[in-house]
Amino acid sequence: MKRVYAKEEVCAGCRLCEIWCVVAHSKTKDIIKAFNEEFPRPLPRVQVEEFGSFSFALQCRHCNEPPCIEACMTGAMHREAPDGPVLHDADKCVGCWMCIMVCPYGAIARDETLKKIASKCDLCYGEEEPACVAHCPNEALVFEDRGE
Amino acid sequence: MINDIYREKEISGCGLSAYMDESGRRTSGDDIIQSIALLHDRSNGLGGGFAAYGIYPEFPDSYAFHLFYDDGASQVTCEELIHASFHIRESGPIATRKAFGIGPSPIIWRYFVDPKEEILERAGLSADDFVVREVMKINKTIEGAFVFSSGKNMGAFKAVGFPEDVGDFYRLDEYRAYMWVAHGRFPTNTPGWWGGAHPFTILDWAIVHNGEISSYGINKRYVEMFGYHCTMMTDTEVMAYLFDLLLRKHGLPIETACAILAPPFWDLIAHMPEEEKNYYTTLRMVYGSAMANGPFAIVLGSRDMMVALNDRVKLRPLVAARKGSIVYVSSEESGIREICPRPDTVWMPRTGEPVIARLQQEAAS
Amino acid sequence: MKYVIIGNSAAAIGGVEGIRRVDPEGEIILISKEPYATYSRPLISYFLAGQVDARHMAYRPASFYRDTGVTALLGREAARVDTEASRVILADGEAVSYDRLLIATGGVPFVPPIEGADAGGVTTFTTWDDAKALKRLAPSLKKVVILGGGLIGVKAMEGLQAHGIDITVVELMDRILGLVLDKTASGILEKKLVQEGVTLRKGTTIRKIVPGGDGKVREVLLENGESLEADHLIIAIGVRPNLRVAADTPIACGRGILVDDAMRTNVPHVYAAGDVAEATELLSGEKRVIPILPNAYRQGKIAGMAMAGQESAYLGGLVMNSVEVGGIPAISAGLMNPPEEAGYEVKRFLDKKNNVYRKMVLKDDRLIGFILIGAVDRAGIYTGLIRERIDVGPFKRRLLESDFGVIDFPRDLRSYKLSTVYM
Amino acid sequence: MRISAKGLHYRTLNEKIHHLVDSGAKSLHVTHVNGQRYIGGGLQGDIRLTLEGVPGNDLAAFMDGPRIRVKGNAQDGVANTMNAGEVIIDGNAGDVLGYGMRGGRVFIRGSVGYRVGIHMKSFEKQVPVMVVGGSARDFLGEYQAGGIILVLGLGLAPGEPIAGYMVGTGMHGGVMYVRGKVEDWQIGREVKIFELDEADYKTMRPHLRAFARAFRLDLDEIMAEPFLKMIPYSKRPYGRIYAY
Amino acid sequence: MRFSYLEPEFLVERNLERCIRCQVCVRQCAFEAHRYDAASDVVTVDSSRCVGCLRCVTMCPTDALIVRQNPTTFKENANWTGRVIKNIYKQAETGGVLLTGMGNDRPYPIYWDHMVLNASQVTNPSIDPLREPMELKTYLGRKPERLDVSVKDGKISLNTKLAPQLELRMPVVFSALSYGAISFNASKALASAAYEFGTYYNTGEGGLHRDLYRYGERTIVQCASGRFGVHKDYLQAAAAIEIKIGQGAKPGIGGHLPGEKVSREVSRTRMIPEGSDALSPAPHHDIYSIEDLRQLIYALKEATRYEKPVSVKIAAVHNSAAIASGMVRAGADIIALDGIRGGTGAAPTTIRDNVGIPIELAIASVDQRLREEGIRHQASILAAGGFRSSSDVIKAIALGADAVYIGTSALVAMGCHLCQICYTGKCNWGIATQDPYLEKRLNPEIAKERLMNLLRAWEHEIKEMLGGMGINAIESLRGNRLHLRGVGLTDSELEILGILPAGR
Repeated sequence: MKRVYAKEEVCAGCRLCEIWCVVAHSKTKDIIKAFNEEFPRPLPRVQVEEFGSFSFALQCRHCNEPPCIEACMTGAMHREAPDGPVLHDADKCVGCWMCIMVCPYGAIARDETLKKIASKCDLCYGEEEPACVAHCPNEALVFEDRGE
Repeated sequence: MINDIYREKEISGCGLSAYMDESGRRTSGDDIIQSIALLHDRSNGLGGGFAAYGIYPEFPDSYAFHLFYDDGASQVTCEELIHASFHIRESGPIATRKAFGIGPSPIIWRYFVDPKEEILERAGLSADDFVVREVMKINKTIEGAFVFSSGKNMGAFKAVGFPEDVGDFYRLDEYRAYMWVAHGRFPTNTPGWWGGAHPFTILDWAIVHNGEISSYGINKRYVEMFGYHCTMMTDTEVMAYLFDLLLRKHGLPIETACAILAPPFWDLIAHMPEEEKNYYTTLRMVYGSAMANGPFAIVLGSRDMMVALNDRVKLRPLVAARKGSIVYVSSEESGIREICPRPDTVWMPRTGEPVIARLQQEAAS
Repeated sequence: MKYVIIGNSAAAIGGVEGIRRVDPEGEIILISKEPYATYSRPLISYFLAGQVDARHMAYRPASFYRDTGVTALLGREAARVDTEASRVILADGEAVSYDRLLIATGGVPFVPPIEGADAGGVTTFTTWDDAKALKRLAPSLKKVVILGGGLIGVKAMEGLQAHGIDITVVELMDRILGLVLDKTASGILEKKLVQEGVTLRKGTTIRKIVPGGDGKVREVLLENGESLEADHLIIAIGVRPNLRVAADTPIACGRGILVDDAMRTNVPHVYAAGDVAEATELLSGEKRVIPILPNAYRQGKIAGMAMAGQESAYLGGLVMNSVEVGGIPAISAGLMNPPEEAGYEVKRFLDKKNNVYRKMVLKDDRLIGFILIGAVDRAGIYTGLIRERIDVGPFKRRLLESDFGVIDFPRDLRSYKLSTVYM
Repeated sequence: MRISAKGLHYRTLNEKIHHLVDSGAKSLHVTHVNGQRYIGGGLQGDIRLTLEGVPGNDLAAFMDGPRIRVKGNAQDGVANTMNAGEVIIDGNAGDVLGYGMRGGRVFIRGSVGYRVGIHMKSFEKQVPVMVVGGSARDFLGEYQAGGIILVLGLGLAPGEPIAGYMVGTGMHGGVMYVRGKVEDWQIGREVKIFELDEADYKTMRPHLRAFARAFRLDLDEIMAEPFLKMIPYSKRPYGRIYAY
Repeated sequence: MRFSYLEPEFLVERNLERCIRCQVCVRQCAFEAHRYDAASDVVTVDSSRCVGCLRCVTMCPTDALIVRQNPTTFKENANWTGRVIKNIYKQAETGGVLLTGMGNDRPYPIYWDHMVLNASQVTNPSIDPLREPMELKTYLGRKPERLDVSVKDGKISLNTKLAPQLELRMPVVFSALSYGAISFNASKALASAAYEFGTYYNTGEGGLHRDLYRYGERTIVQCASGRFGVHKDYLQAAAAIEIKIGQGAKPGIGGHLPGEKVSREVSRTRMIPEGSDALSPAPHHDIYSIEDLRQLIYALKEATRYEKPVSVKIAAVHNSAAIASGMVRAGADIIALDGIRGGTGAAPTTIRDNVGIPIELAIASVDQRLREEGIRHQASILAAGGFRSSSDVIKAIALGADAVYIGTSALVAMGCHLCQICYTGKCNWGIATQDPYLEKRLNPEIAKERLMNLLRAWEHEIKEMLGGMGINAIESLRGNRLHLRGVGLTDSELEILGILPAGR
């Protein structure tokens, strides 16, 4: 399946991926409104990890055998198709953090802004290209099928 | 005439080799050709030349003029001028042979001349000064004529080609001299002019030079104040005039002349004893415009002396050696070893420290 | 191929999904004692608390059995397995034959032999029915005693707290959640519980249950001599593998049904998974029962795939738990209370003010256990380090940092992680 | 194997040497060398060359491994940008010896010319070493960025200085040891003269031992005279001349 | 630091209505001109730190930033301009040499802009390069004066063996940009673009990083005065070797890579210790004269057994023609000339702005001189120094160059914004830096594509212009000055350029 891959050697650490992720998951989808008018605003589902000069953007890897789905006690974590993205049903989630406990990438966040739920990348499900990839100025994020 | 500033200075590098037998014993040109041939790679075939001292014992007191003529017309014009000012003791073509790599040659003529006394008196000049004036006049005003040697009992031989071929062309194996100076040239510009080869000579001075004088512009303007005309736009020419000025006109000893051309740094002067300090300080103050800046190694020949000198920071190579009464200098030690495999001593002269060979008095007389 | 699955929780569902990944055609029959379509067992405390309604109890969508082509025999109990004849005998006498059998019967609550335990108002808390019953009673309850400060007890307590009931937890160990936390971690949570009005009795247990006139519990007497008034008692000491169907069969059992790394029992075509199974434990390599949901699902899936002919090795289960007490999240995994002996390296970070605590247990530069209290956000990274037995030597000084992440991995590992997909 | 260089142009001689080396020769003795340039230029491998006579300029330029013994004097540009190997010269050597030399060693029994050891540098395990038996002229160790230069002043004429002017000017790495007197005004502004400590002797000793062995000299006699050491003030001699 | 009299050079203006406080600008400015004030949740600007690189403007997702020249002016003075006054302040405050990066920015005449090209009308046909062959292939290297061909039994055989040559798909080569002055990613982009496109790049005096050896056949390695990274394998790996004598941006002076740019990788590539200054002396200390140049040329030829052309690069100066002639005679196979507008990572401003001559005049005089001396065929002319467009290139070819080196254009293609602070090592575009945090900003893949796009675009434009002149092979334009005319040039400029005024 097509996934987002990060190339840390060219990640500029600008965090535009996080910013555009927020926009993509905002109500208005307008960057200025999303940041200046929407409260609370969604959490970015991609996170730039940074240490010294190193950085890269990390989000859900949409594993083939997702530990989060295995560990999810409510069935909120799920896949709609065997090669589809790992999605999260906020309605079903009770915030038990089992997914957080097992995600080896630390790619799931606690979103407690409205209701205690997990927050993760949905590959901008339905869009041709995830917002983070589309807006990465340095092609440090690529969306491609590596046959995995 | 175009102003000089629009003319470009010729730039060249080279190899050089020379020796002098202080005893006055004369040897054929074979050795010097062999020595400069070894330094083949230091030249590029666009100029080679020699100066030889003691070669004309039959006319020891006449000025031996060597001239290039482009054509017969220039020879006629020039000879008129020579006739007007000099008694020609003898004249004729300089003997040459066909040699590898030497192209079509100009007319090469030799004259043994004495200045006419009455003209000297009218001009109020010494014979040497008069000769300098006349040589400059020919070189500057007569199209197609060029005096490339004008000393007594010595001569310069030069051409476009590698020096070993030039030596062969002029049949230098048939001359015998107590001092030989050779030069292989690596000009950076147009070939084709024989007069551009080294050595450059004026009167008895013959000079070969390796390097480029960055101070050329001011050195030239300095000697021009004393009546020299730099017609050839070469570093060598200006060096020759500087020597002529300092040694002949200003009467300075050769050591002083060398110290003017390649003076010590102020730092070194500061650590000298008081008297020396004063001497060098004064030299630099008075003769600043005569300092030759930039890389050079030169060999200066004159009737009784051979001087080799390096620039003040040793930017060009120079090696010296002595074997008995013979003093050798060359750009490379191999150039000396080629003709003197086992010298008594070999040394590398210091910056600004001249290598001087002097003809012994009895030999000179 | 005909598959039969006994059970209807995570392991059983994992089994269905495992089979279907390999074999979209074969017949699957699922037998469950409980009458409900598969529901999330851990959600019963949320149900009790009223945070989750019946509709949201579903572990899988309503169309699950239809979508996966499963014949679900709900409310029908499997009584025993006839391995000779390859069939399952139901309590109602019906026999269901199988080509492949998965036993995923889970666990049963353990009720110790306490005097008076047969009194009314003494229940356990492991099924939806338990939760439903308790939820019905809740408005009438004033004081509830919970025996056991482990995960089930704490869950029950949380469920009941929502109803404004006075709760006392009786725990034999010196701390609550003793098996999954250490003293410091438990201390943080206990302090919070006490603030919220929960009464804790530690280092003691119930000696006797005293019923009232109505035959229902009225008072419990503790070993320490104390007497606690109670109108309900929940026994939450733990669960044990439900081995009933394996009884009197050649299926080898220890504490649970012994399985290999493909979840095979010693009897051909019979598999077991989940809380009933005794499978390899990751760190020790020994067989252990680890009754937690992620293990159950994975074992079920591995079993299902193996049953359908595609074997994938089980790397071993890992003890891990995520629990939240009084709004403070806590996650732990692996060996969090190493023995005193040498060879273990323990790193701790404590921020009492903000209820943040991190503890890492290492051996030979491998992470083997951790506890996170408060800031649990990227706990899975540690779990992954344990699971994959990664040499943390090069970055172990960073383990406790609040911004520890994949970025701290050595470059090769990091690029491997970023350029490949997990499993 | 013996070959005569008499009358050979350098290109012919060097092609001959390359050819012999390519066909497996490990040791070559070249007689009648006089002025042939680039001997050993770019040569690699474990090869020994003995040269009788005066080899031409750029002896051992870009050389990477071979060992050369010169039975005679050498001219300018010896060991230019040499990477590894050894050059031992029984006589004197000319100017710009060891320019940009990065490894290997050069021993000169006699004296050397101007700008010797210029821009010598070291890199990782490569530390070039140059030992001069006699004296060195101006600009010794100019721009020196690494490596070790030793000047011993053996057999100097009375009053003959062991080193010239501007010693170590622009030096920003490595070390120079001089067995004799160098005045402050003789050295570049980037270097400073120090006394030696034990570590220095430890550094020098193996090289001096090898030098003494190469020329059959008495090591103790060499070590008996006092040395002084010159090292740069900083690795950044020109770090402060700009207006940022 | 004491109070400075220097006013900010730029003003950074932030549109607060558009600013979303995402802090991309804060993270992207290596000069810390932007700062986030968490307490009041605003991003503030310190304009005095701005160098005008426009990184923040480009990266701002809401176009909330504008960077402008500071409009504040000194009192009008034709002599004492603001630039002059500011330089004096700077020097009075530091006592240092003014440093700059990139090429000369003074308004010297650009002769390219005073030359126009010819096109066919009526008397001969122009050619449509889209449909007809249009050859730009160029070979650099020494050519013999004549060929020796013999006929035996009716079979013609060629007896002359040509000296080694460089084959260019079109006459544009990436000029010397050393790893150290530029980042590894920038080097890699140049190397891979040259490799894929079919031209060459030049290592400068930065050595050859081991990861770039695979582009060796498209690499010109430099041997400069500091001899950094020069060893047998380095020479062997390359397609050609260039002896760098001088550089247009700083004729007559050496280079100096400050220690802080000598990272571990740079150190390994240059083969010098980490963190030490890399000083390239002004001269090669084995070249003080023309015959010494010959000595080094042949030392390199000997070391590589005459398998690689040797180029010699000089800054264009007054007597370039004479020097070039000497270089050819000294054995140089390629003469690289770098004009006064040539770029650099660091040069004293006064040198950059005042030394050297424009490349147009140098090409014209060198080409003319070599022809007069009959040695033009012995070496190719590779011209450098501020080539900005395909028309500059084609005019250079018409004047007499064989090919041109592009440096600044290549950097601009990669993202350089010409803020001229390369010497600080803090290039916000990841080009002129060794800071690993900044270096990553240049994605070598993207940069390679951009470089190749530029070359493709120029290639196409050159073909169009050639076609217009009715020429279908670049060699027919090379040195063909009849296709050039001057506009607004003096008689002596026309004479030096060897072209007629437009209209004649």
